[in-house]
Amino acid sequence: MGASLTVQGLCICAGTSTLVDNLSFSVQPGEVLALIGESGSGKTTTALALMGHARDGCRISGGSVRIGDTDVLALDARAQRALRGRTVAYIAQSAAASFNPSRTIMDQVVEPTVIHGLCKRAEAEAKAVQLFRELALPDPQGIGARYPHQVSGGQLQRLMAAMALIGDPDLVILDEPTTALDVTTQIEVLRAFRRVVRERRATAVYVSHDLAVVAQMADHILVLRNGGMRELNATAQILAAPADDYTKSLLAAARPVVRTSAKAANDDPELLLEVRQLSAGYGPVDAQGRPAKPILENIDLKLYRGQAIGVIGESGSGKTTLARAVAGLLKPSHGCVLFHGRELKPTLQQRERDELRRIQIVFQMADTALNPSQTIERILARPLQFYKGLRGEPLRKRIRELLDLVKLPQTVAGRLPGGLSGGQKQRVNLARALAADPDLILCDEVTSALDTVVGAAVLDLMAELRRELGVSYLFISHDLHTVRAVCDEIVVMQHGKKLAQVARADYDRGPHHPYYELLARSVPELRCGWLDEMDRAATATATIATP
Amino acid sequence: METSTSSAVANAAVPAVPVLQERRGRLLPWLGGFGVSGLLGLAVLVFWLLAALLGPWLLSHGTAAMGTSNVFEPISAAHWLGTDYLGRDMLALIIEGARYTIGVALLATLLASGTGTTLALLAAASGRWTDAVLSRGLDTLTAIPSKMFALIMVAGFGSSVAMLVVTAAIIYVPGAYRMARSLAVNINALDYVTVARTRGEGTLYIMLREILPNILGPMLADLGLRFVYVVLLLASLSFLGLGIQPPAADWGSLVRENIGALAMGGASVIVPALAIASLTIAVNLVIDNLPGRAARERGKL
Amino acid sequence: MNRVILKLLGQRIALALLSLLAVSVVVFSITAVLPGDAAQEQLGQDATPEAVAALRAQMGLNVPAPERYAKWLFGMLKGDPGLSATTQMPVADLVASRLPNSLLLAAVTALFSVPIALTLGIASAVWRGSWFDRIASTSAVAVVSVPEFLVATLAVLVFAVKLRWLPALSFVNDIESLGQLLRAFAMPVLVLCCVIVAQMMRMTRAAVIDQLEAPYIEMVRLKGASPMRMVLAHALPNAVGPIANAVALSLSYLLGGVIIVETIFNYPGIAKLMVDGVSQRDMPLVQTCAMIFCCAYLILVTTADIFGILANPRLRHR
Amino acid sequence: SAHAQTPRRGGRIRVAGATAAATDTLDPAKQSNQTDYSRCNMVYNGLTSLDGSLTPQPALAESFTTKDAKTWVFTLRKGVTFHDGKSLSPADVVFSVMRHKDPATASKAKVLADQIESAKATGANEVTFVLTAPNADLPVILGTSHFQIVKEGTTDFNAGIGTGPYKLKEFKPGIRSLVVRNDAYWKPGKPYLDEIEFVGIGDESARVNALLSGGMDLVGSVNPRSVDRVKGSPGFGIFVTQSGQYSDLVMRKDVGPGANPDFVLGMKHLFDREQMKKTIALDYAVIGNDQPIDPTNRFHFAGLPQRAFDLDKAKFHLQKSGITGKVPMVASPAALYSVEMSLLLQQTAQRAGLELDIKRMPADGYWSNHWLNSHVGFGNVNPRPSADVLLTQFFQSGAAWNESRWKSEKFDQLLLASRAETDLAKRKQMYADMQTMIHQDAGIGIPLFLASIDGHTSKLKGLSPIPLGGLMGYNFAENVWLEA
Ligand SMILES: Nc1ncnc2c1ncn2[C@@H]1O[C@H](COP(=O)(O)OP(=O)(O)OP(=O)(O)O)[C@@H](O)[C@H]1O
Ligand SMILES: Nc1ncnc2c1ncn2[C@@H]1O[C@H](COP(=O)(O)OP(=O)(O)OP(=O)(O)O)[C@@H](O)[C@H]1O
Ligand SMILES: [Mg+2]
Ligand SMILES: [Mg+2]
Ligand code: NI
Repeated sequence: MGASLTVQGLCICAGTSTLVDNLSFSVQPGEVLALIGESGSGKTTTALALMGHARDGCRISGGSVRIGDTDVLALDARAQRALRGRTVAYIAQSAAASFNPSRTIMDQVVEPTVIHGLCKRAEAEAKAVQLFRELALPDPQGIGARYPHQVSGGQLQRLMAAMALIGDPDLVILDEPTTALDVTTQIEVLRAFRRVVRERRATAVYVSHDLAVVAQMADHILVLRNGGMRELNATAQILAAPADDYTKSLLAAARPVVRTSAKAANDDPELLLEVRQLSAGYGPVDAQGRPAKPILENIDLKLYRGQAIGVIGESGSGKTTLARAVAGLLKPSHGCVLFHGRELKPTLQQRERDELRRIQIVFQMADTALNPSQTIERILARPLQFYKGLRGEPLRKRIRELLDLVKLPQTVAGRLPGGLSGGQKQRVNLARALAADPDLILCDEVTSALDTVVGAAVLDLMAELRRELGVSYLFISHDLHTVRAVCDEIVVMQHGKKLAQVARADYDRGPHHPYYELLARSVPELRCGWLDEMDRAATATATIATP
Repeated sequence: METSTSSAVANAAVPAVPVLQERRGRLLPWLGGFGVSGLLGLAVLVFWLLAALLGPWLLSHGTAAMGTSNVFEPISAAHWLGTDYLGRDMLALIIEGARYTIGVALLATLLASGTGTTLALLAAASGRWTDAVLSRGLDTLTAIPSKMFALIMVAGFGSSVAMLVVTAAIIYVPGAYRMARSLAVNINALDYVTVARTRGEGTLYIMLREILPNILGPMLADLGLRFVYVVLLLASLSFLGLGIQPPAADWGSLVRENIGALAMGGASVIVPALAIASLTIAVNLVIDNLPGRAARERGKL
Repeated sequence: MNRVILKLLGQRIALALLSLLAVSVVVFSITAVLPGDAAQEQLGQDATPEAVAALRAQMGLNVPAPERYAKWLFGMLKGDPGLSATTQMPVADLVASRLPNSLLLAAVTALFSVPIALTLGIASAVWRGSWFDRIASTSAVAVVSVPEFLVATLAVLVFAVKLRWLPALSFVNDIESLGQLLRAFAMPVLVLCCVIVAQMMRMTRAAVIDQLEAPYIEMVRLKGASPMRMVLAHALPNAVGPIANAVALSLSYLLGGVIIVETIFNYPGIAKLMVDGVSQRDMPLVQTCAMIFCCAYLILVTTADIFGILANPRLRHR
Repeated sequence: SAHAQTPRRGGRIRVAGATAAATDTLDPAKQSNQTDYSRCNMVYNGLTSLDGSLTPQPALAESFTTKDAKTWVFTLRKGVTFHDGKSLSPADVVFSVMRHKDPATASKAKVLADQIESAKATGANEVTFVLTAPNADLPVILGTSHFQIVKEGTTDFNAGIGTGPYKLKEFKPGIRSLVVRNDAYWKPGKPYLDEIEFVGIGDESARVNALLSGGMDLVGSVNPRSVDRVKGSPGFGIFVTQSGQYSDLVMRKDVGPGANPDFVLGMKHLFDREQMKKTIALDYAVIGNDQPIDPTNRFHFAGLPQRAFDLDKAKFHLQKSGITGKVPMVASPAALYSVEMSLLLQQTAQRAGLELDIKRMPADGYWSNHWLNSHVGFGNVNPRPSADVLLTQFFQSGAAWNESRWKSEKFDQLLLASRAETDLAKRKQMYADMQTMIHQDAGIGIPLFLASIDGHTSKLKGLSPIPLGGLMGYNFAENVWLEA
């Protein structure tokens, strides 16, 4: 049974700056509170503080956190350890990173019971298997013996939930548990979480930047911005009648506006990129030229100047691989890529500098794509110097323009990537691609870490560039919403094959490939009760199908 | 209107991150970054550097004349640090040795780490064949005993300080290479290096601008320990007749020559040993506390 | 054993053979280039041209160098390293009388130094930035920076000459009981530990710290685990790869690099044999010793890699 | 004082020599250092042995006679047996001596053996040697280690079968040798000890520490700097042997600055011998006079005026020589104290306006690469059994080791004549003349004759110097005993 949570005047600092400022709220037992806000607003920081934990470099400087009758912040280290994993459990933002890669899943799932001496190992394992079942994990008996890299991201999220729930905690904290997942997996995980939270009647704090998801899960929503509270209210109330301006803008941006390309309507568009019968894969190549691990198979694609093509598909379907093959990072085993009607050489080394300039790629992982020891200014300056030979004042001017374009403050120029939030890093990545004045940008999940407001701004920027400069995009995403909003055509991929290609005109006209339909159905809608409807529909289909 | 809101949002998005200042070009704040132990190390290091640079000029004795005093004399007013096994003034020898120890060891260490790192970067950045050839080649070098190597250097090129530096450097290249390679290979697999590649950057740029800055921290730490080893190697090489020619001697050789005084607790063996220890500890303290290094490591988090 | 490891082993063995060949060629060329040959070195001051010529003939040095190398190589392929040029004794016998000693010393040293280094390294990683960490790190540097021969001589002066607790020399011939073994080995092991502990400790510390910064450690902490559990059960298994490599590198020093310890404690090990071989320009002996060091090095490094693979399920289950 | 006591039988000692290498040998022809000599002396005997004044005494030969110094008759001792029980026969002697002449033996004594034209068994216990030219010193030569007697036909010497005072129990080259008392030894009452363990310890301070920690009873080659420590430790003593060993400055007369006689003279005046004796050898040496016959030798010419340290003369000669610039001077740890001597020389030379550039070379390869090749450099000469051997090997015009390439016909004639001269007074005069010639003309500067220093426990008795080298001229084994 859940415990009540009361937070009063919580302040968290890092050095001289305040990350969370005087935050107060409370949650009734058995209720779910959502913490929403843009990336970097202090959601994770707050969530961690609820367990009395502050990351390296941060410090809880004031306030109190009470779980039931316990004042968490007043406890000594030992008592806090006794609390964690037992009274409060945490489901981390990235499950993949939060599992120890070298120990089996079962070891890690039952660890809270071992640490707190709750029950015998055998009992704990039985309980874990039971939880696996409840969370709809495949092979509940055997999955515990696997290692983290042997299960998918969505499964890891659920396993993490099992790990959190095994100690029967009074308070569960879920930190963006579905951002890394594609929609079809996301919906399953959401279902599992909700069922478990409801059945166990645990108190929960759900952290997210996705309003639509939150709408399905929470009883109350707390809107955070810059570490301060903007609004706290019942979910239905906030969705229907937000009081705060910021909440309003969040809601407004949550419904993507359609951004068409001016040139798409042209009668005679120039063919920019053509992918013909492309196959590619990883690993050593055998005698027939087939790689040991083939991924892409016979992909055909045409992209006209000024057009944006969306590529969607589940995780691991080969979206990134496609982009890599086009960019010349991966040598195709078969087929070819034509650019401006000329065949592109298969590898980077063989391509000319100007060809390289014209095709830019924005990587999926924003953090790893920025050199941690170069300032943002240097990162942006390099392509300008390299391709255009800019220096001095024109260079600085152009950097300022680029930062403006991606809506970043000038002050970030002097910082290292380590000092930026995930969303900011993603925009720096985009700015770097823009610096080259490319004809084509391969965008790999450029908005996935962004909240709706900033995400919308980035999408606007891309649309503007497309209109004015005729830049084309290959827009990779797992978010059908976004893709539909910005793309002229959508390519659906599964298992490395192109399943379908849908033009904008046909978005709302069916029938489509069943997989496309499934994706479309799985995107959460911004209203309460959507998930319940989906559940009901699923049960209905199941009952119909069974007899 | 829409644009201005988002810009404001973005502006405010990261108020909390401490702004990393550009180097301000002023010495004092930079020194402040060292912390107490770093400053202590820096002080010792500066002391020895000054001793090396100005010592011989300050010293009234000039070169330590032998034969004027008894051997292994204890510390006295005439000989502040006693005398060595030939009755030479230890203070003068230590100060003169500072030039060789600091100069040669530092140079050799830098050369070894520099070469090792460069080769490692080359191996990491240019891929399979270069990597395999370099790695196996340097493995082979490790299997050749250093004494043999030193002997052939003396035989082939005569003995001079330059030769000494080169020999010591070559002996320590494989170690530095191994260390740097394992780091560089990891960095090379990261996306930002790929980004540079897709931009069409050359191998040199990737080595120096993309990979190097990110392995610098661990390589500096490695350099500290390597410096210790080079100082000790000098002593054993001088025994082989390589390098620094008498009457000059580096500290390691001073310890070796005067080891006979150890039983009587003679200053002539303890002082150079202490000198080595203080120098190497100082170097390591300075490296460990380099300003910005801790911050950079946190930034990685 | 699984496929990954077998494949790695196969590759390594092939590469090792190549490396050995390369080493033997290089070592041979070096011995050939070094001024003076075995005959001259043995005669030393007594080297008159005719004496040298006679001795050369006796040592078989009048055969052209490449031919000698080929002969040695063929012998080696059949497992016979040939006769020592200077003593005309079978190299195999010379090596066999010393290699076990070297291995014993290395093993005993490893037995003490590795646990000490790992414990210190892990402890200073756990309490990183604390006084313990600083003192441990600084004294590690201090200890390595004292020349080996000074530590050894000091130890002898204190424990053998002053206190008379331990023998000044390590006579392996007289060892009959474990107690005697420990007494004889105490000082050499102490000195060698001083030399190799620091590096292992530093690398262990770095590797563990690297893991302690990983997000999964934060998760473990949030499960309520104690710092001890965090390090031992979670960080350590992931740091095994780099630690094993550091240990392997340090241990590889224990065979070829212990010349000073062997000299001061008069310990009949293989390092001294090799150095004598170099001084005497005894090609077959030097070659064979170089092969042994090279093998030991390769075995250690490969073992470290295998440890790394075993500890990493991602590699283990490929 | 040791002589006053009666030797005691029994006991075991541990002895450390100064070198240990896999090249350790038991082949008399191949002995090359202190440990080899000492080890061979434990298991082998020569026909003669050299006493404290290097006078040959009968050993395996009961007596030896000659009329013309060209034909020598040696009568062998009766009843001597080898360790394996075989008795000593003239054939063994002939084999042991003549094998040195065979190039295949690669003997270090080949040059000395080459003067023996033939050796024949001329009776049941008699061997007759015929020399190529008269040599009054043959019994001395046959008393040196290389001419020790082995069994006829021996090819593998590792068994160490000789007639010596101890039998070999274990021989591990470079590690240790173990010998036990030969109960059938021909010298009555000898040897005294039951067992000797003999090892080599290369490092001097390790050697001394091994002694002081009680691990060793006798150690060779103690550095003068350690003497005070040994003396200061109760229960230990040192044993000094002044001998003819010297390290010399070699200035080649055929090339380089040494070709100028003024340079050579100048350099000889630059030696501050007193200083060297005091700081380098810590007084464990006697001052040399640029000639190789040391005061322990009966032919030493004391009347030769001592050349003194004289800066003015040195300056005068050096200026006259016109040699300027840096003069390279090669030294090495291989030649005892040569680095230290060159350091002192460098200092005094500076005062005389000459820059000496010391090139310290590795001990490895020094003798084959630098010695005899460098224009100005150092050599080292171990004690020789006789003045004749020394002069023949190092100063005769055609000698292979004529270090300075000094050539003098008059000297060569004198040397030949002195060898055949049996009248001691006449011979002495000849040696004096030769010493004077070397002192004045040869390119050799000999500042000091060095002493060998050994350390031992006070319990070890019976040590008395034999100026062939330390450890009783390497022959301590049969002479020492342990006090109860
Ligand atoms: N260790 C740290 N030291 C200093 N500042 C930090 C540290 N960790 C995070 N921050 C800063 O604190 C702020 C809040 O971070 P937090 O992780 O709580 O954001 P979030 O709301 O969870 O964002 P996201 O949606 O991207 O996960 C950010 O501006 C971030 O840059
Ligand atoms: N370097 C590589 N070596 C081997 N296999 C790889 C490599 N990179 C990716 N893969 C595999 O190729 C497949 C396709 O990967 P890709 O990155 O293209 O997926 P994606 O569609 O971009 O997925 P996501 O939505 O998770 O980013 C996956 O099964 C992945 O495991
Ligand atoms: Mg977060
Ligand atoms: Mg992807
Ligand atoms: Ni959405």
